Amino acid sequence: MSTALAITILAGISTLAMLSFLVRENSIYRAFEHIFIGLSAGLGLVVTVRDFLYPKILMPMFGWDIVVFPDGTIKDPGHPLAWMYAIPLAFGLLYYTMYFPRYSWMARLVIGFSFGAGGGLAIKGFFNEILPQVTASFKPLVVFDEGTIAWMSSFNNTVFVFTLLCTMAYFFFTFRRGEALRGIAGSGGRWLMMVCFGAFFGSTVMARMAILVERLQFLLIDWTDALLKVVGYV
Amino acid sequence: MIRSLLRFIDARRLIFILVLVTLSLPLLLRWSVPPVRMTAAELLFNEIEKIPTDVPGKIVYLALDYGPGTKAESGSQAKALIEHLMRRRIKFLVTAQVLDAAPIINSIPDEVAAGLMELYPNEKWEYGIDWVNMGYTAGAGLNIQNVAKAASIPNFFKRDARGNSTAEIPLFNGVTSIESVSALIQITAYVGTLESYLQFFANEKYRPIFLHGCTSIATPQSFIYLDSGQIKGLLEGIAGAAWYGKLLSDKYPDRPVDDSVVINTTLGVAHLLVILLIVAGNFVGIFGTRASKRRTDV
Amino acid sequence: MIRLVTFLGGFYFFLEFLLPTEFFGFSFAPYHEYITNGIITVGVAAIGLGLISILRVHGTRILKVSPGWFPSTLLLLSMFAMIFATGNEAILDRNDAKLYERAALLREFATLVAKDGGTAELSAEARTTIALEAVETFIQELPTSAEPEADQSAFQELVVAKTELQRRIDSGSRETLPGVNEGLAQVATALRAYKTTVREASSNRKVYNLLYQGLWTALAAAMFSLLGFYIAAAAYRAFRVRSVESALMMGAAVIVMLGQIPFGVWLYEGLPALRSWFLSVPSSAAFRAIRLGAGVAALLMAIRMWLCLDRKGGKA
Amino acid sequence: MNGLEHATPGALLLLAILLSALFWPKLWRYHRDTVVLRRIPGIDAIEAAVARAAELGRPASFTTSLTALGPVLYGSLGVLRFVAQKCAQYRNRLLLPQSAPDVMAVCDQAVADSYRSVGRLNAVRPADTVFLTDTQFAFAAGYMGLLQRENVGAAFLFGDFAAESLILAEAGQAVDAMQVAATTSPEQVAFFVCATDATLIGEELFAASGYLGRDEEDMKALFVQDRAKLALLVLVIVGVLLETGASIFGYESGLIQRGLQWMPSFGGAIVAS
Repeated sequence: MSTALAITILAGISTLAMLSFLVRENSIYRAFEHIFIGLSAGLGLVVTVRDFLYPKILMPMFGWDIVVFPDGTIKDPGHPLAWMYAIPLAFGLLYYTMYFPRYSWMARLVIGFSFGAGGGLAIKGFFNEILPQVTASFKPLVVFDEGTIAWMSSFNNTVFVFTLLCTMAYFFFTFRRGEALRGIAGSGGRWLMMVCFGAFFGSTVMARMAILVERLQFLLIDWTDALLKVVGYV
Repeated sequence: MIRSLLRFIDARRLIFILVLVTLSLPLLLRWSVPPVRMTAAELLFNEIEKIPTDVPGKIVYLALDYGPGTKAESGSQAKALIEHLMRRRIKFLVTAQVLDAAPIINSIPDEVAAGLMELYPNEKWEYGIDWVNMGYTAGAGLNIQNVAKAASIPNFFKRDARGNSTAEIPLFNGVTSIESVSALIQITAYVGTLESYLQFFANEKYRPIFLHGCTSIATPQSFIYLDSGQIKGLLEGIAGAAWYGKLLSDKYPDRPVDDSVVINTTLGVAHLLVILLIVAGNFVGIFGTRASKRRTDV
Repeated sequence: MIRLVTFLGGFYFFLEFLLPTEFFGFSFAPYHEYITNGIITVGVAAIGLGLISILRVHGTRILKVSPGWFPSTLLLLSMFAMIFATGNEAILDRNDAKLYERAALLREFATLVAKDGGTAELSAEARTTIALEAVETFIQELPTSAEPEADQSAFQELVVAKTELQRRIDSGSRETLPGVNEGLAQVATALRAYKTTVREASSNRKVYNLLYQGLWTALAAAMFSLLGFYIAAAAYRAFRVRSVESALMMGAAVIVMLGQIPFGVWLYEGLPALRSWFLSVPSSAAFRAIRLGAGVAALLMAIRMWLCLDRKGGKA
Repeated sequence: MNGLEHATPGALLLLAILLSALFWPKLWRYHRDTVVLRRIPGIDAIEAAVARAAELGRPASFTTSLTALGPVLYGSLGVLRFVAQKCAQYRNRLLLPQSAPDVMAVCDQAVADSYRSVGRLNAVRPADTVFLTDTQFAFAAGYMGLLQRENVGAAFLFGDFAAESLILAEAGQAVDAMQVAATTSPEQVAFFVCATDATLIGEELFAASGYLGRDEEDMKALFVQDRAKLALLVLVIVGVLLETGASIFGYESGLIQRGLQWMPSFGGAIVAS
């Protein structure tokens, strides 16, 4: 049987195994679940090495990226300081001290470092991602179109801003006594949020069902065809 | 035996069975209800109709940026559009900026061509003459910018996804820079991929017309671009694809019922089922045969 | 100590953000990629932890033959199979790539010599001979016999290109270098085409495809499709009119759903437009509000992480 | 406007305002007694869930799904510590399905610390930290299986989630576990609301650990978070008013954007955002 056919058959079996969970957790599901995890773990490992560790770190570190012409003239000298990658690599290896209680404090160093880096990045992230969204919400409540008020877009902007403010107000946790207004705005915001969640749920139904339909098509048409082929084949 | 079975099929499993059945039936019976009229899709159709076929050295740049996950929605769109291009003998190159699209863009035109040649045995659609696959190219916006700025698109790509050098591909005869691209058609399930084309796929003098197909979730954002005229036509999810198929069938009556209409119907049924379930849930809730498990609390 | 290291961890990114792209002639730009890679490396170094954990949990389970030993065996087997198949593919890719790069380098060198002849140390002739010899050795290393399962015609093309190139070398001089260059180009193309067919037919590729397409992709897609069932179940359970909130949620959901299916317009033509409005105006506003709030909270959390301001949270 | 790659005076000013409450609480007239907390139902559910699991004698589970090392994870860790402490006190197991090695290390540390803090460090079971994988749906598959086989009584889902959210939540539903979810990704909240018993929306995730602790420091943290948000709210209002004015009186719009992007040139280099 051809590889393509084998793949289709196997894919169908895998699909059914996963869907069988809907009936109840069973040994077949369990088997394929573990296979799935195993494959992913293996894949992740190789991909990390193939796409990052080898080309970006090891090659420059050991100068494997230096290119020389046949007559000995150097085309690409690589980076002189690339060997310094050894430092973060060694530092990262401290993670493994967590298995030795006596030295596990070293692991805390790395973890601390990683958190620091995460924090530093996030600060930049705020200005890079959140800030544009802030400024993008500066919508004029009244929009003019050749001198006349464009009612629709004005209305939309107003609703937009109102929803935005109410929802933001909902997320105030602390307040001084007698700030009732914020409470009212808050509950309003909560209702608007619910509308938004409902709407999003509705629109997601399409995407999810589309995926299911695609799988069913595969099972009912492609896979059954493949099976018939095999039967005819044997 | 039967009683134990009934006990086994609780509300939850019953729902699963219902979903399975209600989705499988329309698929198997190829049941199709007439799709809803989609004006945005008609705009797209007319744009394709407008593209001249007699001018040599003109191609359509077809970017399919979706993975297996949205085959039902984006895939149907791609099939319909490719069929239209092939029927009108408009030469096109297909490419992708997301990796999971790589196998798809390789197979889809072949499938469509095979279907057409089955329908018209004495006509022929060939790779390299009617279409060519440039494969997946990394670098997203940056790469797109390079294509747009390249003096010659074939030279820029050098080799197609099947390893032949572009110099030997007949389709590229007379194709030079982006000015040879009459239209860009981008079908995606990923946020930001259209934006990278809108930003970068043009040079100082020329910008091809942009046509776009998106998943139903993304329609609101895409409509913004349609209103602003940045895109000249839009396929909205499966519904758009279905209406496009209808338009094709109107123009080519010998065309068999295509998947998109069936899928569209199936999805419609699925939605009705979900709505039905909501209603049923409320009945159960009110007439408390089995009161809801615990109060869901935000 | 930990405080200090943590601070250092974030310091670079903060500085990089703080300083403009160019600050009195100094700029991070050339180093940025390297430093970022370095910091990523620290995290990547932990990759073994996952492997160790897996081997520990499942290894012991297998050795002790305790319940679930069989799935665990499958897990380890499939993991190693995937590592082997994918790794092997990667290595083969690398080796092929090396050949192509070699050809490209030779071409570049040929053009170089043809253009500006000799250097301080070497005369034009010497360099020419070096170039030609290099090409010669390159030809020697090319496959001499076709792999049985590969595409024979592709191999024939390669042979043709090879002999042509050989001819050009034999009558090679600095003037004919461009011709040699051209020949190299043809060889490279033919080589790539041939190699592709070899790889396609290789048993390793077959195994890889089985694992990757037959199992991995299919399993992922199947899991994804479970959502179709679950979303229905969730709808049945959750959208019960208990309060204004759940009523609003349900109403919005139903309108949007009706707005995106053919049957919807039978009830009311305006539904699609209404759906689009719901999604683009109130929804996006509320989403943005949530994002903004979370963003600010994250910013503060980031600062506290970076400066170790609190005893709680993830103090390492 | 595009994001800012590098700081501008305007951006720094904004940063200073947002952080002012953190470094000079007095500036915002902070005083512990004046702070009243709004009730967040989800918070109370956390403790209830742990207790329920203990009563039923079924293990609890805490997952951050695919959340990477960063503020969101940091925020969730506070809750993880609380849950771990309670589990230690109730002598109950706590399962930690993990997706990323470095995150796993962090969570292990956190759990170990909290067990130590109640003097039961020896009760930590390394085997309960289950490393699955960082692939979205493979992780989901593993999680489903784990919850079923261990018959989990309480499940906590904290962090960033994507499409897998509903799968994880339904896995809990299937074993009738009491679930508390918290996510900063609004797209997923809807599904958690539908499938879990309590959902913390957006920044409530960051506030959660504060609510659980309720000591001086927590109060301050919450206060700071709120004041920063208040500043942002005001900024939005001002921005909207300016734009409205611009469209009515026709002066040029986008003043704030330009203010934020304005950059003096250092060493002759003009810097655009």
